[in-house]
Amino acid sequence: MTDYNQDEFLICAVARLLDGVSHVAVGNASPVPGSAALMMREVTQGALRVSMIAGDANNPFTDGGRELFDCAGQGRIEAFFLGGAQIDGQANLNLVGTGEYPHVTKRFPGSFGSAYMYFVVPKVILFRPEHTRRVFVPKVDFISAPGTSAPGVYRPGGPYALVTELCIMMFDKNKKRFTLVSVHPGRTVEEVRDNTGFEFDAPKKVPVTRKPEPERLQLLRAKIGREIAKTYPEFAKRVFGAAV
Amino acid sequence: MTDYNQDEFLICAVARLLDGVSHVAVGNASPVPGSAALMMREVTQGALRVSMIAGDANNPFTDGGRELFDCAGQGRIEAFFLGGAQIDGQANLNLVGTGEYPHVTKRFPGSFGSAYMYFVVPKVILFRPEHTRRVFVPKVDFISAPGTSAPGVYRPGGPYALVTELCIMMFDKNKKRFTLVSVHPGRTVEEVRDNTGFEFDAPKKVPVTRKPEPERLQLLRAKIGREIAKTYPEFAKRVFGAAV
Amino acid sequence: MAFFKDPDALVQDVPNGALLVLPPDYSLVPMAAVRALVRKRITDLHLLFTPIGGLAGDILIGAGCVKTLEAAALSLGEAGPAPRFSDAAQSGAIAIKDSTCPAIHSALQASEKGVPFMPLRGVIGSDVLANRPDWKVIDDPFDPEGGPILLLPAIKPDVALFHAPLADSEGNVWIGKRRELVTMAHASKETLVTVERIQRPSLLDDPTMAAGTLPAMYVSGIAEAKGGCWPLGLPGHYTANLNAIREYALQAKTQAGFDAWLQRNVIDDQGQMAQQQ
Amino acid sequence: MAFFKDPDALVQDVPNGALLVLPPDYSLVPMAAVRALVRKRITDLHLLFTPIGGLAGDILIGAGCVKTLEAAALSLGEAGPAPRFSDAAQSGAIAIKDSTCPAIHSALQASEKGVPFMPLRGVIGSDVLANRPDWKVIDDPFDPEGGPILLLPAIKPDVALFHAPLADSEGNVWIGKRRELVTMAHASKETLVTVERIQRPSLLDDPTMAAGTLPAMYVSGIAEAKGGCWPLGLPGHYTANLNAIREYALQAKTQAGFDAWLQRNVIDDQGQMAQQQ
Repeated sequence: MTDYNQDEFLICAVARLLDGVSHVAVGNASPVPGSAALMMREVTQGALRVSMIAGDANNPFTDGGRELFDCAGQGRIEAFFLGGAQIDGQANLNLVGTGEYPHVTKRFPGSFGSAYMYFVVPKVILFRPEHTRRVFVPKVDFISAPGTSAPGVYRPGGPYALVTELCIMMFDKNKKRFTLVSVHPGRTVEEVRDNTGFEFDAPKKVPVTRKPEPERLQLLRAKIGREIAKTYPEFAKRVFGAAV
Repeated sequence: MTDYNQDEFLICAVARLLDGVSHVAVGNASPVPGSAALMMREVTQGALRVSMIAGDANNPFTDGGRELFDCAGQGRIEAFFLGGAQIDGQANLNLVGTGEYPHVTKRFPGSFGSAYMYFVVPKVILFRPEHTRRVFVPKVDFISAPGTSAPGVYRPGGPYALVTELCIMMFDKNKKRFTLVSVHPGRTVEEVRDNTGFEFDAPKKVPVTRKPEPERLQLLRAKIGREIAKTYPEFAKRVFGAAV
Repeated sequence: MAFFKDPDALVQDVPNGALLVLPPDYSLVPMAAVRALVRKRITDLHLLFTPIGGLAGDILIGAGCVKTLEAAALSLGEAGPAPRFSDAAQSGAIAIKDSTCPAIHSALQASEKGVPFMPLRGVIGSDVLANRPDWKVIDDPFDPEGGPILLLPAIKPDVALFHAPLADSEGNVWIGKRRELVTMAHASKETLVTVERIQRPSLLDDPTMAAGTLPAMYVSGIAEAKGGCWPLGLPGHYTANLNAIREYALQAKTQAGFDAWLQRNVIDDQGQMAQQQ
Repeated sequence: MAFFKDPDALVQDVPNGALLVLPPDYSLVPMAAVRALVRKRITDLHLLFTPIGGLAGDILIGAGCVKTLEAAALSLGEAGPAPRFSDAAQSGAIAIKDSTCPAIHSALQASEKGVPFMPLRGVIGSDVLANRPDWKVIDDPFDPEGGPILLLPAIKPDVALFHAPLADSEGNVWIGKRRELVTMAHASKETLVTVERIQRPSLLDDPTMAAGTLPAMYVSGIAEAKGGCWPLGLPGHYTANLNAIREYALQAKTQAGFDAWLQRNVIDDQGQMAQQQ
């Protein structure tokens, strides 16, 4: 039980960020956040409500594609996950393209609901495993969703934390900066700095991200693998293998 | 077949106003307009679409109470029926109360959807059997829905005709006045004037409203009575009696 | 989401002064729960109908539970005018925010969508608008001529209350095509529901039922109440008892008659009225 | 409402230059009808997704049918980026109106409700907004501080096109819980639907089915197309064929590869592709 793979590690890291949350929604193509959410639902004995958008399993929505956004606008969704082809130090997200829009050099799928969810969901967790200077840039080429807003703009929501393959950062809305709070086992602060294109704060001594809790790892393999397989069968097979 | 009752007469009078209409909606508590609409659907072999709001029969709406209004706002409803505790010569409707609002001397149920439907449905037929100076007043005490609007106000809809126990009037939007177009058999223009509190236009010689067409009367009794009974059983029993 | 033993327990925590939203008489009216509200002697309600009221509204007004009423209309339908409402309007005993059907639908949709207002066509030039200082008319920013358009502020009820045919043990509620109930629940802080029955299997597991299901995340409390719409009807289950409603309309013509009716049918009844169906 | 013999007949009158709205890949995508549009060599489409596009969009773009695209995103999901879309965006071959999911839902709801615009929270400060000269930000008239709020103009598509499991002989269409299709139909001038099958009894006569039914008054044309979503899935009927989609993603990496794929799977296919499921 002390052995774990990268996905299991990240699932447990994300799960801790959901501590105390009452309702988390999980968007499309989010197997790791989805597994973390389903695990925390189990850990909290259902005190955490999980609403998956993808597929029919654990998907409570019955009012069409708009319901996720309406629900978030009503203030009923406390946590959500976003990513970004580029993310900068002010937590601006680019999901559209690099280069000078509209003349993009590399086009990505598009902003999805980020330009809205980032404003209305209190705890948006940025999940972006690839930790490189290609992703974490000084300034995004296109702001799909801004990390912060001017005073007077309605904004109950925004960035909460960032989880990558190297570390966890938390976002400070007042300072408009990320703070490195832990580096994953075997990684170093230097490695994080080398691979991050923006400045961030860090304590003098940066803790190591906790390894997966054994009882959670067990739960994950025994039960959550089967549950996430309903939405992401290939992911479940790859990560939890024979256990599913 | 030359004998007919008052309701049958009014049904046939209203039905003629639906000539050429493609979609009529029928609100609550409207058995005579509803019968006229269902009869015309039969006469036109379904070219007239009839959407009833009351009950489940002939009620196609599945998107909740708002759908009637959304549908009208989309321009999909060509004709609708309204009434009024008071109606004045500019076709203003009062469904709220007499006296100085909010200190009403006599309170009526309320404006329902009139303040909206009157603006967006091209042919609103005012159906108000009681033809008295109590109803047809010089000026309504409360405007639930105005008969006309200032230039610049979005208004594809408005009053089309008025059917009472005495006569039929058509409304002229430009002149903002009613014109008497026919008096019912046995009634006179003087009787209409005596019982109308507002001025209206009239041709020198006012025609008599056509009696029910025999083939329509037959259709009504043979088939429409049964159909309207699904929505208004007591009305159908009273008007079409044993035939239903 | 919690299950309660009966309608009285379900509504016990609805506070005096709450903004309460109820369905129209053609929908799923929670009559048993409304009688429970009267029995708990709730007061100062701000009562909203989506968008027109009937028997439930007249009873709450007659019983002195209502401070303000917002509706597009209130009547007993085929049984005629609503006597306690008419009296209260004429005496000024309650404050009335006269509205029009789509304005209420849109104002609830504004809360559903988390926006501060919704535009609506029509209404301009009416005395409905003239008496609503909370509504605003602006020049349409998308109209080159700048024609006027009405904006309605969002309405966010404290409590939505309705009856439904079926719930499941997860708290999902089947409302069929009565989607004004979905919007009411989305727009409200709390939603309380009485149901004919509660089944174990999840409504969401059946794609046919899921299409007409309000998910549990919008539902605060559920209580079983067989005949919960009675004497109004529940399509597919029971029809309205027109005689009972006409009897009410007759009795309630005077406050004394209403009071006697209330004592007999609501206060003494202790929730048993519905069983008479 | 008219019935057509197949998807090719159904779409025959969709004009070049139409504003066409399609569902997202998680809904009921009319792949058979999209192939029929390609076969009729439609051009200059203004293509809108409610709110994100996938395979259907990439094929229409690759086949040169699209002039402008409005969507919150376009990708092949698990099969990766949409290659023809990416190329067209990078080369500037199509004009793209980048949006965000709730903006498209709201703009369609504006048409559904017959209002000229709808407000939306968020979006302010984004480059999505900066690149949408058709959107307006006003001071919220209901906010005492006058904070800014976004207004989205109504979008009224010429044609909505989707696939559904079931229709009836009156032209009612069962869409289940996929209510974005209802809003698409309400908002559009014409709605064309392919279905797995057509039944005689009215869907509206069954209260359970009625809850998930789009009434015939919004439907212009229906054609039967078994496997009409294929190679995408139709929940409860067939799952997506991921291999076929991955094969497409691979072939379509170049325009030449796409052209060959199109010739083989769409042009030569004459509507038979779906039968392979």
